[in-house]
Formats: sequence, C-alpha cells, structure tokens
Amino acid sequence: MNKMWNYIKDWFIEMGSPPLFFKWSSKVLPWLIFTTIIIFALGLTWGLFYSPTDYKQGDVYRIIYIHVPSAILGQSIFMFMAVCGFITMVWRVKISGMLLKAAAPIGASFTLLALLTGSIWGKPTWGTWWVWDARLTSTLILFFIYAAIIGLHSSIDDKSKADRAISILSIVGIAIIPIIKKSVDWWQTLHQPSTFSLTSAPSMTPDMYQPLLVCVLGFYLMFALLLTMNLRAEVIVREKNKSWVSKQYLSEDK
Amino acid sequence: MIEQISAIIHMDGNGLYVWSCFLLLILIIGINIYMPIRKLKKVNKESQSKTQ
Amino acid sequence: MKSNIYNWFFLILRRDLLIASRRSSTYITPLIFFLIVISFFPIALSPDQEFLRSLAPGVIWIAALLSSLLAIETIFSEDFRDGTLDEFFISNDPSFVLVFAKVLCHWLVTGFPILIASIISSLILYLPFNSLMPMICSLILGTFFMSLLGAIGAALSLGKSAILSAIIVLPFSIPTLLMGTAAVASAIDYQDYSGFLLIMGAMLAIGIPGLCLLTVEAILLNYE
Amino acid sequence: MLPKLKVSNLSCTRAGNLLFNNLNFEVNAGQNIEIIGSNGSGKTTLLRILLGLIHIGKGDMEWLDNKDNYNQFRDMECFYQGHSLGIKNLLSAEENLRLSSFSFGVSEEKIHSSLDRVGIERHSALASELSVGQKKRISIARWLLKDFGIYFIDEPFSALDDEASNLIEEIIEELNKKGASFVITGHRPSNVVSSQINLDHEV
Repeated sequence: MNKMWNYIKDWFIEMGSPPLFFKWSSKVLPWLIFTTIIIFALGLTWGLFYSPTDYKQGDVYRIIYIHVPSAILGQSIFMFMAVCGFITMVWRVKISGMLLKAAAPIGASFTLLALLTGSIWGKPTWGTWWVWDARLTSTLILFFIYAAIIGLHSSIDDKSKADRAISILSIVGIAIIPIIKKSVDWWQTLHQPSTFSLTSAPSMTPDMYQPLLVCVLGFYLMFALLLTMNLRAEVIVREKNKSWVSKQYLSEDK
Repeated sequence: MIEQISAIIHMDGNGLYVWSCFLLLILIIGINIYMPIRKLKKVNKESQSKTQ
Repeated sequence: MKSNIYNWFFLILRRDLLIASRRSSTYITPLIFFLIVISFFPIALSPDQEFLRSLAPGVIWIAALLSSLLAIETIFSEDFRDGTLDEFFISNDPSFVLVFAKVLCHWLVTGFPILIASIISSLILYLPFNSLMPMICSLILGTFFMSLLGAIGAALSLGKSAILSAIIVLPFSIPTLLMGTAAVASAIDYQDYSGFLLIMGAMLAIGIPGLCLLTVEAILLNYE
Repeated sequence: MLPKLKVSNLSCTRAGNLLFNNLNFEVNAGQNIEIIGSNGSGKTTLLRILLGLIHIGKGDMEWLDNKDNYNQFRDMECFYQGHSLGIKNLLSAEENLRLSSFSFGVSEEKIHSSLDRVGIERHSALASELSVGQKKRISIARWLLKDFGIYFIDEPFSALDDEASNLIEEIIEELNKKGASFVITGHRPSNVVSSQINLDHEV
C-alpha cells in the first residue's frame, strides 16, 4: 500500500510542475480526442436515433440524452472543483488552482445547457418554457454559484491569489449545495404536490437506459478533453515568459 | 430508406425541439473548444511580434 | 500580561460597538432601507389586506436579506485600510475567534435595526399578531447567518466593489430565505414552526466555526 | 545574548518574479536592522513574512523562546506598524491606545505618560481632528506601552519633520537600551541602525 501511495504522490508532484504536465498532456491529447469523439457520437446517435420511442411523450423524450448527462456533469464538475479547491488551500499545489479555474467555465456552460434543454423539453410536454421544478431550480442556483466563482476570479488581478480566492468559495459552495438541494426539494413539495417531476425519467426500459449511460460516459470524457485543453492554455498563458514555454511550445508551434 | 430519414428529422412533429437541443449542445461544446485555442493563438502572436 | 483570547474578544466587541455608535449611519441605513423596500410592495402591487397578508413573510425576509447585505463591506475594509486588522493575525491567539467578534459586532449593529424595522413593517403588511414572535426568532437566526456569509463575501472582495460581495453571498443565502419564510408562513396559518427554526439554528451552529475559519483564510489572501 | 530571531536562506517570489533570494540575517537584542530597497522591492513583503502574515515559500525562521532554545513558532510579543498607522479615526488618542491589542494589562497612567512623552496634549481629541504628523506620534506612543521583543516598523521616518524624527531616534535608542530590537524599512540608511539588508542588489 505504501508503494502505491508514493507512486501517486510522485505522479501528483510531477503534474505539479507545468512543463512536465504540458509534455504529458500533449502525448495524451490525441488519444483523448479520439476516444471522446467515438464514445460521444456513439452515445448520442444511439440515443437520438435507435432507441425506441416513448409511448407517452413520443420522440421528444430524446432530449433526456442531452439534458440528464449535462445536469449530472454540472454537479459533478462542482464536486471536482471543490476537491481541487481543498488541495489548493491545504497543500498549496499551484496546478490544482489552475485546474479549478479551467473547470469553472466548463461547469457553467454544461449547467446552462442543462437549464436550456430542460426548458426546451418543458415546452412540448407542459406547454410552458420554464417549470419551477425542484431539480431545475437547484440547477439554476448552481449556475448562479458558477457565475459568482467566475466573476470573483476575473475581478482579482494576481492570478495565483485569484485561484486561492475561488478555492475558498468552492469549499463554501460544496458545503452549502446539499442544503440548497434539500431545501429546494422540500420547497417543491410545499407549493406543488409533485404531480410531475421533469427529470424523473419516464419508465425507462433497459434499451432506453443503456444509451443514457453511454451518453453520460461521453459527457465525462468531453469534460476531460475540454479541461485538458483549458488547462494547457491556462498554463501557457501564465508561464509565457518562462524559458520552457518558448523552448517546448513555441518552437513546435502547435 | 428516405421515409426513415424524414421520420428521423421530423420525429412526429417534435423534431424541432430535439434538434434545437442538439444544436445547443454543439454550440456550447464548440465555444468551449474555441476559447483555449483563441488564447493560445494570442500567445503565439505575442511571442512572434516579440521575436521580430 | 499575555493577551488571552477572552479579553481580546470583548475588547474588539467594545471597540467596534463604540465606533459604530459614533458613526450613526451604520445602524440607521439598514433600518431605513428595510422600511423603504417594505413600503414599495403595497404601493407597487396592491394595498389589499388579504393579498398583503399572504405576501408578508416573503417580503419581510427579502428586505431583511438585502438590508443586511447593505452594510457588509464595512466589516473588514475599514480595519484593513487603517492597519488594525493585521494585529489579529500577528498574535498567537486563534484569529478566527477574533473574526467572529467582528461578525458578532456587525450582526448586533445591523441585525437589531432590522428586527425593529420588521416589527414596524408587520403592522404595515397586516401580519397577524401570532406570527410576530416566530418572525423575530427566525430573523435573529437569519440575520446572524447572513452576517457570517457577508463576512466571507467582504473578505474575498476586500479591495473590490461591494456588488461583488453581494453576488457571492446571495446564492448561498437561499436556504436561510426558504426556512425563514416558511417559518413565518406556517405561523400565520397556526401550524408548528419550530422545525424551521431548528434547521436555521443547525445551519448557524455549523456556520459559525466553519465560515469564520474560511474568512480568516480569505483575509490572509489579501496580505500577499 | 542569544539572537532573538535567526533567518536562514529565505527566498520569496511574488506573482512570478523573484523578490529576494536566500537571505540570511539575525536579530540581536538591542540592535536595529534596516531593510533598504526601492518601492516594490519586497520590503513590506519581507516584513510580513517575518511576522507570519504571509506563508514562507523557501527558507526557515527560528525564534528564541523564553527557555532559551529555538523553535519555529514565535512566542515573543512583537509590535507591528504598517504603512497605515493602525489608528482609528473615530477614537480619541487615549482610546486608540487603550482599545488596542498591544495594550493588554497596561495601566491608565502608563497610557497617559506615553502620550505626553510623544507630545500629544489633548488626550481626548478625536484622531480624525489631528494631523498626519500627530497621528504618527500616537502610533509611536504605542511603542512605549510595553516592552516588546522585536519592533517591526514599516518606514517610520517617511513624511516626518526633523523634530519628530529626532523624537523617534531618541525613543529607539531608549528602547534599545532596554534590550528591544527594531526591524525597520526605509529608502536610505538612517543613523540609528547598526546593520542593513539591501534588497535592490540581492536579486
């Protein structure tokens, strides 16, 4: 057990230094792009075209293959950011601060996607664009917290200080989000006895459920790809006057 | 074959919603892919103008 | 005699209350702002008694949240500017207790005017008499939690504009808003409201140590 | 006498650029050290690192504790005065002294005597009514309240007339005789200082 722990620690320290991370990521990036495209396309085509039509909602339920994975991704990105924030604050690892900054816009955009697809899904099935459903409301609040994090980071000039400011905010966020979810769910039952809940998946037969899992996997891979690209850009921008950047990156002029 | 494709496009009347969601997905992922590339291009341009 | 934490805690409380009493705007502005926001609703919507009674809990709580946000950045920015805030972190006493003293003072200075204003506004909004006590209890707990959240917002945006701390704090204040409004609403239709107050008390119990520790970290960021 | 503080190969980078590199110095009882450097050369940052306000990157500090051995944590009472003097405008001169964390267990007449020593007549005048020079005198009065181990003062001689700067030099010598030591920052060496650290050439 001790040996494995050292191996992880060395890998983590190695990732801590931007040049090594950059070299490692340019090796891994092509593979990541390839697998992401394959699984993402597979999941979506399977869900959108080949899964059976739902007897109640007809074909419009296929939006679930975009809405549910992006909602799940929005929340798990925030958990990822809280873990990065904790690492930045406790062990002062520079790269995990940059990881946090790189993940924030991706999380915000997937949460926005979940909100938009949720409201588009509501139009044909319930006739209204916006439905004060418990899960949609907590996704909306999660989007506000993402906006607060991005806004705070952009308002502080010294980038390493800004990283530690948003890591504090993400730790506060992760502590309060379960409370927000529970109180919004409770609020939902108080005002509307839950005749419907948007994302309680209609009775999902297995062959509807499998494409959903593949889509979720595809979305996670897409997050990994976008995160790596964002982080590479962040590392280059922050260390552009360092020697290793011109030697390793500008010379090959990717 | 043709009949099947048009069914896919129309999805009994609700096709518009499903495809608009799909377009939103592509749009948002496109933005997320484009942002880092633009940043890297800016760094390249800066370093080129410096080296001249 | 080495500084021990208790007399330092009360020294900060005494000093801040003395300064707050000398600058009367710190406790007048939340009061006036609360009353202005409250009186907007009957004017804007409709002065009908039944309608206002159903609206009262939400309106009172939204006005309480916004007016406690008003005086947030005065917690640390003045002390940071004139250098007295550094003394907290130089001593070997736990500095999050000293930050808690400042938050407690901010709560006393802005929390109580809000309580007085909410009692006055319960008359304006025809709030029934039996829901007065739950409203006061829930406001006491709620404004305290808001001061704690405001401390984090003020510490993170110490040199920046006050709006930034409002944007940071408001999404996190939604559970307090929900529980507070529910407590007053259920008191109006004679139901048991103690559950909501217990939840707010629990949030406060977690918030005091947790948020004060994080506020210390947030303030130390500004010294680099 | 054992040195009160030993600093060995301390280095710090701020926002990417190196401020100072493996600094070694010692603070002995009764001696003063001046940190000289142009604006933005990291004088205040070094002061804050010594006080523990900023996390030490590389290097270590050892403080002398009352059992005459060295450990990493400071047990000695120290005084810090930054650019902003630590004076609250809404409090009177006397209240500023009594309600500050440096005046625990200090008797009333000690406060009044130190105020007279620095030449403040109206003790109950609000600090907002006084001039910058007089505010600086109030913050100097705080030095005399207790005998602190080390005084960390940020640019004590800036924006001062001659009369006030000789007052400061007098007080520094008086406190040095009692065994206190000073770490001050400035632009040019002052005559009360025994050794200097120059941050401009170190880089």
